[in-house]
Amino acid sequence: MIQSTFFYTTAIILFLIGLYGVLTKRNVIKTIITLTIMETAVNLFLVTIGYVKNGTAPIFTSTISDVHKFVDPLPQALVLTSIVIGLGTTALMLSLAIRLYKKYKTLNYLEMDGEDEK
Amino acid sequence: MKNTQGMVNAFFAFLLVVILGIFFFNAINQPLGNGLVLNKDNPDLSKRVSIHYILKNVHNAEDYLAQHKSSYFRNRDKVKSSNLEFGKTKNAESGSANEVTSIVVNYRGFDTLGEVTVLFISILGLGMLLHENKKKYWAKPSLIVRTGANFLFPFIVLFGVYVFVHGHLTPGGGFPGGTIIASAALLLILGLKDFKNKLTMTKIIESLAGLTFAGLGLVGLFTNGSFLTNFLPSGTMGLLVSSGITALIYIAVGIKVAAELSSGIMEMNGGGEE
Amino acid sequence: MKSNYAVLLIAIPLLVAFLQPLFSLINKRLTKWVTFLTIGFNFIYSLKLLNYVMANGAQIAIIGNWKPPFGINLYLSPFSMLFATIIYFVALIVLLVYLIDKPTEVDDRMSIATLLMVMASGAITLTGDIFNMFVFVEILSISTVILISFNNKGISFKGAFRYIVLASLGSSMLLLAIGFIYGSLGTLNLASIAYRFNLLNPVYASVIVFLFMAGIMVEAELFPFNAWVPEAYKGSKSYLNALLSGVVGTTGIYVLFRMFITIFGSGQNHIQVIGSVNFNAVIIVIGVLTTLIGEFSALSQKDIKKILAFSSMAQMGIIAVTIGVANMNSINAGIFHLINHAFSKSLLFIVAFPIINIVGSANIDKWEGLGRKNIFLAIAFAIGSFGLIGIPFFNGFWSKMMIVESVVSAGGWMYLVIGTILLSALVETFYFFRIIFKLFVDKKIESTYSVHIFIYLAILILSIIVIYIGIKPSFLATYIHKAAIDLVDKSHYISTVLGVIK
Amino acid sequence: MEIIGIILISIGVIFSTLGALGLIRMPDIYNRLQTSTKATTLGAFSTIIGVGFMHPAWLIKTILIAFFILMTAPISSHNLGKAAHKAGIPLTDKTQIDECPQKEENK
Repeated sequence: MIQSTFFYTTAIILFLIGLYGVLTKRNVIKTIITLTIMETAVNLFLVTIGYVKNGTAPIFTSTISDVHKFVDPLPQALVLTSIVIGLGTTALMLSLAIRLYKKYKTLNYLEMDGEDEK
Repeated sequence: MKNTQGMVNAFFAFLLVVILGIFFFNAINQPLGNGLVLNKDNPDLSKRVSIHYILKNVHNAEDYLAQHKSSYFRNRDKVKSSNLEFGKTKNAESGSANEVTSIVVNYRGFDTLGEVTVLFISILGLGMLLHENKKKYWAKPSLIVRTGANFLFPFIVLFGVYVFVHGHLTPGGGFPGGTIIASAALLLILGLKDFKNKLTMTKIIESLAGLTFAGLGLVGLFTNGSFLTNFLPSGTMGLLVSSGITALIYIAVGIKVAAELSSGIMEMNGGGEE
Repeated sequence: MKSNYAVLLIAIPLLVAFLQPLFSLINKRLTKWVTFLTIGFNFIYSLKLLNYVMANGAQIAIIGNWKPPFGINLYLSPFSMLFATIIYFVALIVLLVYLIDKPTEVDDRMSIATLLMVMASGAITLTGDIFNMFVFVEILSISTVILISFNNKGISFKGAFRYIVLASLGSSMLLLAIGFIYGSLGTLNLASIAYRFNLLNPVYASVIVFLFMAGIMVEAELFPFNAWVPEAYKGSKSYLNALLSGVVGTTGIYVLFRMFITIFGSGQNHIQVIGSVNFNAVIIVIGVLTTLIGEFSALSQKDIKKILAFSSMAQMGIIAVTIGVANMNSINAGIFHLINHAFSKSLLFIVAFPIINIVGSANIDKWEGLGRKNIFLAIAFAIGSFGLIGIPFFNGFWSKMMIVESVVSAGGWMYLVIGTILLSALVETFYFFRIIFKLFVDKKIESTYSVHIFIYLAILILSIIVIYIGIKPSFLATYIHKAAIDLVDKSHYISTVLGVIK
Repeated sequence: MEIIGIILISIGVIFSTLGALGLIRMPDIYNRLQTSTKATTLGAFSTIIGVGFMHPAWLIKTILIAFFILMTAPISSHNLGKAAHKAGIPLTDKTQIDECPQKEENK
C-alpha cells in the first residue's frame, strides 16, 4: 500500500535533485529544467499534505456528498496557484534564454562575455 | 584544470544536498508534539482551517472562535455532521459545489487576483523580451491541417467555455478553460494560411476581463464594506446559476487567461501586427 | 470598517495596471503619467493611513468579509505603514526621473512593470497571510526581471537571468516552507502561525525558518543568494537601480524583520528565534559576511553602478546584523538605518544618472572635473555619500551610532561584529572620498547634456530629507519607536488580528 | 454488451502494445510516427468505445471522445511528420521512395 511517507520522500528527493542541478549546471536550458523539477517537487509535497487514503476529490456531486472522505482542498488551491506562477516564471526564463542566445551565440553561462564595458 | 574545478563544485554541491536531505528527512519523521502532526495518510482536518471551507460554515466558526479564543478552529461538534446536499442546500456561504473553486475564488480570492497578475506580468515580460522578434516561425499549413483546424476550432472554444463556465460545479475552472481556448488560438495560427496577429484585440479583451475582476472586488468593497465580498445571493448549490460572484469571477479569469496566453503565442509568432 | 478601505492601496494599482494596455493604445507616453499618478495616490493615501494608525493603533483590513484566520487580511500597523509609505515615496521620486527619460518602444510595458513592482512591495509589507506574501513576492521578482532587462543589453539579460534563477530557487524554498507550516499548523494566517509556532518541535521549526530565510534572502541581497547584484545593477539604468535597492532590498529586509521577530520569534523584550539552530547567530554571521564581501568588492571597482550596488549589499548586511542582535535598541537602529539607506542610496543612484550622461561614462576615473561643470550635482553626490558613510550631522551618522551602541550593549563575542561595522565604515569612507575628490578636481568637461528640471527636483527633495534627518533625527524618532514596539509586541499582533472576532 | 466491450478493449490493448513496440523497433521518426499513430487512434478509440459498451450510460460521451480522438490524432501526426521532413531529419536507409519533395509549394 502506498503511504504518504513515500510521496514525501519522493518530493524531497526530487527537490534535492533540482537543487543539485541548479548548483552544478552552467547551461541556461539545463538550469531552467532543474528549476522546473524543483517546482514540481514542491507541488507534489503540497498535494501530499492534503492526501487522504481512499479519499475523493473535494467536489459535491449528486452521488458524493460525504465530506469526511474529501481530501484537503486548500493545498490543491495552493498548487493551482503555484502551477500558474511556475508557468509564468518558466515562460519568462525561456524568453530570456532566447535573448541570451541571440546575444552571445552560446547557452553556457560561463562563456557569455565580451560585453561593452561602457 | 577546468574539469577539476567542476568536480570540486559538484562535490560540494553534493555534500550540501546530502546535508539538507538529512535535515529535511529528520524533520519529516519527527513527532511534532502537542497534537501537531504532518499529514500521514489521514490528516486530522479538524485541526486545519480547511474543514470549515469544506463544511461552508466559516461564519459559524468565527462565532465559535469568538467564544472559545484559546481553541481555534477545533470546531469538532460541527465537523461530525454535514447537512450539505448537492442540488438542495441553499445559500451555503460560497455556494459552489467545487470546494477548490470555493477556496480559490471566494475564501482566498485575493491570492487569485495576485495569480492572474503574475500571469499578466510574465506575458508582458515575454512580449517585451521578444519585442524585436519579427520572424514567423511556422511554415504554411497543408490542406489537412487547414481543414482540421477549421473543423475543430469551434469545438475547442466551446469546450473551453464549458470548462470555465462550469468552474464552480466541476473540475477545471478559469485557468484550464482559458488555456484550452488559447490552444484553439494556437491551432488557428498553425492552421490558417494568412493568419494576422490580433494583438490589439486580445489586449482589449484582457483589459476588460481584468477590469471585471478588480471591479467586482471594488463593488464588494463599496457595498458590503470589504474587498471581494460576495454581494450576490449564492443560490442553490449545484445549479449553474449559483454561488454569486464566484462564477462571474471565474468566467472573467477564463477570458483573461485565454486572451493572455493567446497574446503570448502571437507575440512569439512574430510580434507586431501588419 | 474604515480600515477595510486600505485594500485600495493594492486594488487601485492592480486595476490601473490591467487598464494600462488600453491607455497605451491611445499614447505610449500616457502610461508613464498614469503610473506616476497612481503611485502618487498610493503615497498620499498611505501617509494618511500612517497617521491614522499612529494615532489609533494597529488595525486590520479584512478581504472578502472572511475574518482571520479563515480569510486573508491586511495588517496596518506603524511598522508596516511606515515602510509602505517609504517604498511609495522612493518609487515616486524615481518615477519623476523616469518620466523625463527619453521614450523607448517598450515604455508601456515598462510602466506596467514598475507599477506592479511597487504595488507588490507595498502589498508584501501590508499582508497578513503567508501564501499571499508568497504570491506578491513572485509578482515582485518577475517585475524586477522586466525592470532589469529594460536596458536591452547583454549584461542586462545576464543579470536578469541570474536574478530570476535565484528568485525561483528562493520561491521554491518559500513554498516548501509554506507547505511545512500548513502541514503541521493547519493555517496560513501569520498571526495564527505566530500563536502556535512555539508548539512545534524545534528541529521541525528550524527547517521552516531555514527555508523561509533562504527564500527571502534573494530579495534582501544577503550573502549566498546575492550573486545577481553586480550584473543586475550594472545592466539596469542608474535611476532604476534606486528601485532595486530602495524598494526590493527594503522589502526583503522588512520581511526578515517581521518574520524573525514577530512571527517566528518568541515575543517581548528578549527576542529569540526558536528552533534547534540559533538563528540569531546565523543571521549575524550572514550579515557580517555580506558586509565584508560587499565593502571589499566595492573597493576594487571602477564602475559607479557596481560600487553603489556592492555598497547597498553591505548596508543590507549591517541591517541584518541588527535583526540578529535583536534587542530593542538594535531594532530601533535597524529600522532607522534601513530608512536612511533607502533615502541616501536612492539619492546617489539618481544623481549618478545625469552625471553618467554628462560625462558619458560610468567609470569614476572619467568623472574628474564634474564640480566645475555642474556644482549642484557634485554637491548632491557628496551629500548622499556623507549620509551613507555616516559623517556627523548627516542621517547615516545617527543610525550607525545607534547600531554600534546596541551591539555594544549586547556584549560577548559581539565585539567582533562591532569591529566589522567600524571597518566597513572605514572602507566606505575611503572609496566614497576617492570619488568625491575626483569630482572636485580642476578639469574641463565638454558636454551638451542639459539636466532636466525634474531631475533637479528629485535630487533636491532627497538631499533635503537626508540633511534634515541629519540635523533633526527626532523627526523620525516617534515613528521609529512606535514601529519597533509594534514589531516586538507579538501578543499585540496576535490579539489585533485574531481578536477582531468580538 | 459486456462481451462486445471486452473484445473492443482487448483490440485496443493489443494495438497500444504493438504501437509501443513499434516505437522502439522502427528505424526512423516517420515509421515511429506511423506506429504510434495507430496506437493512439485505433488503440484508444476501441478502448474508449469498449468502456462505453460496458457502461451503457456513458456510451454517448465515449462516442464523442472517440470522435475527437479520430479527428485530432491523425492530423497532429501528419503535421509532426511534415515538420520533421521540413526540418531535414533524414529518412532511414531502407527507404525506397520519398514522395514529398524537399521544396514543395503549399497550396
